[in-house]
Amino acid sequence: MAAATEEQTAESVSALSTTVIGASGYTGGELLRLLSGHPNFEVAQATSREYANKTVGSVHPNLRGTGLRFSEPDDLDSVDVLFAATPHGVSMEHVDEFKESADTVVDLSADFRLETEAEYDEWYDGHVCPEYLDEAVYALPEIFREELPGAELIAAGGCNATATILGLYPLFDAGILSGSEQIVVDVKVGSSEGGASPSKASSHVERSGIVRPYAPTGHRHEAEIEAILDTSVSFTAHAVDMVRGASATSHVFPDSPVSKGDLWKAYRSCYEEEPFVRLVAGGSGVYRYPEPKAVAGTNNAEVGFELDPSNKRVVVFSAIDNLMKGSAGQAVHAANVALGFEETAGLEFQGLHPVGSP
Amino acid sequence: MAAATEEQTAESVSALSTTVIGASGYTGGELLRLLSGHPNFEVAQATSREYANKTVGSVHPNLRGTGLRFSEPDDLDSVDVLFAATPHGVSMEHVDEFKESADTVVDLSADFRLETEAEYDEWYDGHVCPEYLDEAVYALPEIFREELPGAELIAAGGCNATATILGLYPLFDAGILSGSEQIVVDVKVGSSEGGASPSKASSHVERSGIVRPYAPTGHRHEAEIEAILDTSVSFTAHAVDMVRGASATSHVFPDSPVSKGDLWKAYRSCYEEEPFVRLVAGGSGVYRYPEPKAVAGTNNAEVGFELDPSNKRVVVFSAIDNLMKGSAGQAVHAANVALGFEETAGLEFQGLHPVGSP
Amino acid sequence: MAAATEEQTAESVSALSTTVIGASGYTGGELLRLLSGHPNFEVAQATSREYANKTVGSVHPNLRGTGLRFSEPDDLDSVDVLFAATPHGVSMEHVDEFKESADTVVDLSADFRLETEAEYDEWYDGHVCPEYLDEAVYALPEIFREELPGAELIAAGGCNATATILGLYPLFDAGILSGSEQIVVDVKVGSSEGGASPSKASSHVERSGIVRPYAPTGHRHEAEIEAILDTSVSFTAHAVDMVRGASATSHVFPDSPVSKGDLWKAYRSCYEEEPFVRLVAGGSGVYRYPEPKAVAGTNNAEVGFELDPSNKRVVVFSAIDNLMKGSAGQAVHAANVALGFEETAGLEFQGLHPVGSP
Amino acid sequence: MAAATEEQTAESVSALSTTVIGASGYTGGELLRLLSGHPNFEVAQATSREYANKTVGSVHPNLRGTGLRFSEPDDLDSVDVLFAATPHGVSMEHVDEFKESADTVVDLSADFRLETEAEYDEWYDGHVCPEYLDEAVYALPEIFREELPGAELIAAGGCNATATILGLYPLFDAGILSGSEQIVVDVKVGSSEGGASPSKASSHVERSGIVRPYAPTGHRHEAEIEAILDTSVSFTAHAVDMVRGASATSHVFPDSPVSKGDLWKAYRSCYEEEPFVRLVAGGSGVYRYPEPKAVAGTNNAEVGFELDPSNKRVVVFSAIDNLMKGSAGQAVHAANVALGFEETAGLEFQGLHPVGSP
Amino acid sequence: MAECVECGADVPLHDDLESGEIIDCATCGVELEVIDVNPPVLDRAPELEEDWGE
Amino acid sequence: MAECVECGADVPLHDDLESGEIIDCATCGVELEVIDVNPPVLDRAPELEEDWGE
Ligand SMILES: NC(=O)c1ccc[n+]([C@@H]2O[C@H](COP(=O)([O-])OP(=O)(O)OC[C@H]3O[C@@H](n4cnc5c(N)ncnc54)[C@H](OP(=O)(O)O)[C@@H]3O)[C@@H](O)[C@H]2O)c1
Ligand SMILES: NC(=O)c1ccc[n+]([C@@H]2O[C@H](COP(=O)([O-])OP(=O)(O)OC[C@H]3O[C@@H](n4cnc5c(N)ncnc54)[C@H](OP(=O)(O)O)[C@@H]3O)[C@@H](O)[C@H]2O)c1
Ligand SMILES: NC(=O)c1ccc[n+]([C@@H]2O[C@H](COP(=O)([O-])OP(=O)(O)OC[C@H]3O[C@@H](n4cnc5c(N)ncnc54)[C@H](OP(=O)(O)O)[C@@H]3O)[C@@H](O)[C@H]2O)c1
Ligand SMILES: NC(=O)c1ccc[n+]([C@@H]2O[C@H](COP(=O)([O-])OP(=O)(O)OC[C@H]3O[C@@H](n4cnc5c(N)ncnc54)[C@H](OP(=O)(O)O)[C@@H]3O)[C@@H](O)[C@H]2O)c1
Ligand SMILES: [Zn+2]
Ligand SMILES: [Zn+2]
Repeated sequence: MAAATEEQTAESVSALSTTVIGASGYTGGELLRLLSGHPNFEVAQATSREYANKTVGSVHPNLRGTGLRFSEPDDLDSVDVLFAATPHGVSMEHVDEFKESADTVVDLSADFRLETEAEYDEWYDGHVCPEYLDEAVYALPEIFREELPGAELIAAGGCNATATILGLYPLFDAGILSGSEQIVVDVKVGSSEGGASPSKASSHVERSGIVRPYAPTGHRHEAEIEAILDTSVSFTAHAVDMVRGASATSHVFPDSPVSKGDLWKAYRSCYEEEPFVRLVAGGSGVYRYPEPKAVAGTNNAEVGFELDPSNKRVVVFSAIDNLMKGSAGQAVHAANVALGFEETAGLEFQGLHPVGSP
Repeated sequence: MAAATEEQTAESVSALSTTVIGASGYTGGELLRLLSGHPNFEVAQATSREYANKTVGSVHPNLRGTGLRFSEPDDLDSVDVLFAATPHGVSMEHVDEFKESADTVVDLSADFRLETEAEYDEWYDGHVCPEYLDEAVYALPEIFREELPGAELIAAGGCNATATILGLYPLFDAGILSGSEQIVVDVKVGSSEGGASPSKASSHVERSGIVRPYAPTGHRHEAEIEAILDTSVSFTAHAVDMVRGASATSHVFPDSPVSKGDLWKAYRSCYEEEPFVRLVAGGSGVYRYPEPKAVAGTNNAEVGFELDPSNKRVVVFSAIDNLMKGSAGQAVHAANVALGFEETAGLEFQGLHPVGSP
Repeated sequence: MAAATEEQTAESVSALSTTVIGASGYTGGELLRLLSGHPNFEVAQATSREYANKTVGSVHPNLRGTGLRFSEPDDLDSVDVLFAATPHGVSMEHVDEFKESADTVVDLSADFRLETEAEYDEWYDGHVCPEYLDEAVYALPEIFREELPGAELIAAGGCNATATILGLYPLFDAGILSGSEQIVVDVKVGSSEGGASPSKASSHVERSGIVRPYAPTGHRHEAEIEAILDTSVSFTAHAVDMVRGASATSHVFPDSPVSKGDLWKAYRSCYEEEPFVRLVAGGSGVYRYPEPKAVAGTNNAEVGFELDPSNKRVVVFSAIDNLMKGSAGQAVHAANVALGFEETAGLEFQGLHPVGSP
Repeated sequence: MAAATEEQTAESVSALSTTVIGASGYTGGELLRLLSGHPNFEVAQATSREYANKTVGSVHPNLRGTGLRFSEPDDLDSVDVLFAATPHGVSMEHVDEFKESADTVVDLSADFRLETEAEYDEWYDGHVCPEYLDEAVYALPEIFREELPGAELIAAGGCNATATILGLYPLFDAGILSGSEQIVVDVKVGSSEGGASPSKASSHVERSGIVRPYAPTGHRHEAEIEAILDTSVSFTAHAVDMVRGASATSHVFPDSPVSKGDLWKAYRSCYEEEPFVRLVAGGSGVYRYPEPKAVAGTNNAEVGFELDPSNKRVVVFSAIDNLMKGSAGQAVHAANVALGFEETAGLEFQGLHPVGSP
Repeated sequence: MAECVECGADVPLHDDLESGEIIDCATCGVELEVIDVNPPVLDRAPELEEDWGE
Repeated sequence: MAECVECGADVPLHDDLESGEIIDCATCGVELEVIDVNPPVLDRAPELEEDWGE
């Protein structure tokens, strides 16, 4: 852990105070965990309507040690940074309050991910403050690192969008894809993607052991993917039996033939220096391609590929933890970049092996 | 159960004797279960080298009631029908013995699924008795029902191939696809596909909670799919956390626009009368598209589809139990057709709800 | 399947009509499955308030084939037999209607399991028709076979109680236990025990991968166990990651030393002739003691034991499928006995191997 | 994270070099993870016979970042501390080499846990260097904290023993139990307890969804429990469907009546100051008693209890991660104490929520 | 500050405590109802018995 | 130091390299066989095709 020097520096300039809105939810709980282990942040407020006044440990057993209690979301303290982890539609209703109570607002919902009101309307239900769409910066630092420093409104990406974009981006960057090709994206996701409200389909009984097409077509994350990569995609999502994890398999057909060497070059040139992207493509042993369980609990993305010589197909695999790289981790990473902290601060956990289905 | 009349008739003509080769394996165990509950068959011999002389219940706990014991495979009795459930390469070495000891041979391996020696060599390792390739009938009754009656050598299909073929076949049959289109097949499979030999990758520890690309390209079942549908496919298989089940999601792009009505017509025309195919496409509740757990333990295939208006994509879902419709059940179904029995005899189990991950 | 003769006889006397109350629930769905495959019953009505008029297949995907639709529970036809699969408290409110509409009523709830109003009040919330408590016969045929024929009100046992009683009964029957000894019962159960209503604790996210003490003390099934075995028990239940299954491990300390031979004698004398009890105690291979997954989907109970020489402890294991032997299967078995049908009619399914977590 | 000051201090006195023997195994992999994130240690050598020369990331995907490669175990460098994570029987063969190459040896196997040769012979197979049994200190700091500083041979406890001992210890410490009472311990464990060698029983297919009695009586960890608590226990272990985790439910019957207050006093007095023990007994929400998944990946133990007024039983629950508090974490914790480091150094990870089956 | 009736630990109380309010003890997690505020009196909150439906 | 034939990354080589030895590339993980030692030449190691048995 070479981080000691930065950490110490960080502590000497004293930690920034933060509020987490929606702290009783899944991504909100992850934010609490990450921020309370982060040298540059400290949690001042964690809101929940349902659990107000109860300890955060009563909802998130891993946080039992801390004395922190939930408070009502309509009673916000002044803080340095506010993270909102609420269902889409909530942040846009409250963004003015949020911005008043904090210098930097990081939103985990879809409310500020798209660039135009028209796009939002097409995929969601009508935007109440489209004037912020332009200001907001999409969080993903691998692509938007230059735009983040100083940003005051940051929109963390969607989990499936993040997985897909990280897999495909190097092919566009290297000119292997131009945007006119057929792209099929077949995604497999865990149950924590659905958030903390119970339903029949998400009960243990009905959701165990499944391979369930839950978004055969028309998944809303297509909007983000198409906006960022400037291409259309054929997107299908399946729910499978894991809790954390999103795995995107993209099948693409470049117009000109590519070699394994071309692919390695494209991916290494984008990601070799990235602290949170690991290239996994072939090799030996049990873990030869990206898998969600190899990154569970971490902010890492695994990205890899294989070449199908018979028909010029490239298959791209990418795997993330939807609650980390796919939301809370990406949000903290982006906040680190925006505020000038060490990029990996608070995000050092490397994951477990062996591990079941985290 | 309207089957009583047939059953009774069947019993009065006395059951056919059968041998199961490889009866200690997964598909072999399923054959034992199916045949011992079948009105027209009775199990005379169940072979295993490793467990010879032990009761079948010592390996398959669901068969504890029966007194049957394994015998060595090199000591075959004369029977009416022989089922071989051995790894590929074994049946072709022994097919002459098999045919000598039984009038009808049903092989569950890949040894007799392809039509030419060249195809076999391309995907496998060299064939020792290519002269039987032409004689052998591919089992899948939904497609080869006419060729099965009287067949003496039947090759049950591969599980992933079966799932894929059942999903795509109606599109070819209706002329919606011609064979020149791009077809992406993204398959998710359970651990019983790997057979009963332990390995590091298939241990509970390493295989729990996974979405693991295990055949990114070049899966051998492509050979069967391409041979039967006369098209090439871009095929990728993922291992997921279930024991039984194969689920194929096929993304296809017809040259001419199709409507939902066209699709329903194509699928109903192929499968409406099929006893083992259920069309599941939309609807309400938790189970709206095909899922392996809805067919686990049964010989049913669920087939469904969705239309992506934005880009003319049709997404086809098909789900089977790899050990049933994907091997042992298909084998018994084909034997029923070949020998003139009630098609559903021995295959009436309808599956469970609720059910976890069978 | 030697059952053909009985089946045929049965069909010639025409099947009894049945109503299932609470047919959209888990045990209700199992009743539908069992009764529709049963030669002596046919389902006339399946009630649900929430899903009235929808097909039963929209809730239970394994029953998609049948055309049956749910109806409202307040509009009951006259039938031969009524099965009630509702939460406790419902049947006692409606038992007069039930008895009016059917000659035989089989209730799966706790409403008529205990013998006295006082016992019910102690463990539940006050009984509205205690006059039926005496009339009702506890279903478990292994113990109450003699009392079932002709019974008009039958109370199927609790799942955990059934597992525990089946394990301990032979020790009492053989005089190895007298009722004054310390008995610790440590139970592990699957998620389908909780019924079909969703809750936070039973969501896939929160309930996956758990070993969760959900009834550390004071579980209501103690009442049944203590009433039937005439002993007190120290009972604790844990929720574990399976959907179907209840496994009871009973640790007992006989006053006088016992041998393995004594134990085998006790268990064989009770269960050797029982069609649904399998003794599994030691042996070889993977499955050496009772396990829920070896009986999943079946009406079988596995019962076994081990002797701890060091301290005179006998450990008794028993495993059932909570939805079968633990409720719907036991109910059908008891109805078979009560109505003079073949005991195993409709209950022939032997379970699967391999199988994941059914 | 208040640890920054210590960490910095630690780094300035330069980290101790360590060797991990058996580093390709499960506990060995955890040691590598913990030591490489530890401010006072750095990994000099990681041995494996099977994977010598390969990167540790090829076996442990979470360690892909590091460049470290396995080396042969017969070629040991001189280091400060050696951790041995090999099957029992290996360390005692090599302990002289180990002690020669390192000042402090921490062994994770059972070889040095017991105090006398006789005990070892009774439960294991004969000891080759009984002279070290007396010198070795049992690691568990909650009980042996005073004996650890300066220890040169430390024996990390067995996972099931650790869970059991942590649960029962306060009852002995407070005099609620004396050692003459009946104690039933019913343990549920995950698949990683079995180590990394594949076998039929531990395959995903056979081990999924199970509640399997794997040690009905006579489990070797009884030896440790009985030695440390000075009592005999009736111990039974079940394998359940999780990868990490050991959960011990102890049913005890104190001679004199106790109150909830007595119990809280006993447990708080032992554990209130302990950094790695959390009392969880009742409360609200989903997580009311100790559960393995609430501590998975961490060095925490959850301990709790419930009182059964009806029969004077106390039920004690304790839950740990077998690879952490049950082995590698306990080993590092003990090394921290032995060497005078911050107790929690390298062990700060608080676990995840939500989490599946880690 | 008040004492938890379940486990005896100190329970910190916030300023605008109201009678009838429910808080959970950070040590044992039990839900406590504020019976009185001046001086503060806590008691175990009546619990909704969670039934697993068997 | 040699170049991985699969991904082009640098592969550090240890001193007593022997012909026939198998090492894995730390970047792409591929198994490389030492074909020659002086100068070092690596090639993809022949792979045991892992068959999932279908
Ligand atoms: N889960 C994922 O994998 C994932 C990945 C990427 C992005 N996201 C996005 O992150 C956001 C949160 O997702 P989640 O999965 O964490 O959801 P969740 O578990 O359902 O949590 C939502 C939280 O928001 C609070 N909340 C709901 N409505 C509110 C309102 N009107 N005002 C104030 N608070 C409100 C809820 O608490 P109370 O009701 O107690 O106030 C709860 O704490 C969503 O926008 C989601 O799309 C999620
Ligand atoms: N599993 C599936 O989902 C699936 C689906 C479709 C098709 N298939 C095909 O079905 C066949 C069997 O698969 P499986 O999964 O059941 O495999 P398995 O569990 O590994 O069983 C193979 C059986 O064959 C026996 N055997 C192996 N080598 C033999 C030999 N040289 N001579 C005689 N017996 C031999 C083995 O028993 P002893 O070693 O004791 O003799 C064992 O009983 C394979 O060809 C497979 O491709 C499987
Ligand atoms: N699950 C087990 O393992 C198990 C084992 C042994 C015994 N049991 C007992 O079996 C009974 C059913 O359990 P379950 O698990 O099947 O429960 P469940 O899945 O919750 O189903 C309950 C059914 O009852 C119906 N219902 C509820 N309240 C009703 C009312 N007031 N009037 C009419 N219908 C009503 C519900 O449907 P609508 O709301 O649509 O009407 C639903 O179909 C319970 O008494 C349970 O204790 C269960
Ligand atoms: N797993 C648990 O939950 C747990 C908990 C508490 C204690 N323990 C104890 O910790 C120890 C390790 O358990 P584990 O689960 O990590 O086992 P494991 O996964 O099987 O690993 C054992 C390791 O030891 C190496 N090894 C085996 N025999 C050796 C020998 N003769 N000389 C040198 N190295 C040898 C193996 O690697 P190579 O073959 O490549 O050399 C492997 O790396 C055992 O004593 C176990 O009882 C385990
Ligand atoms: Zn308290
Ligand atoms: Zn490389």
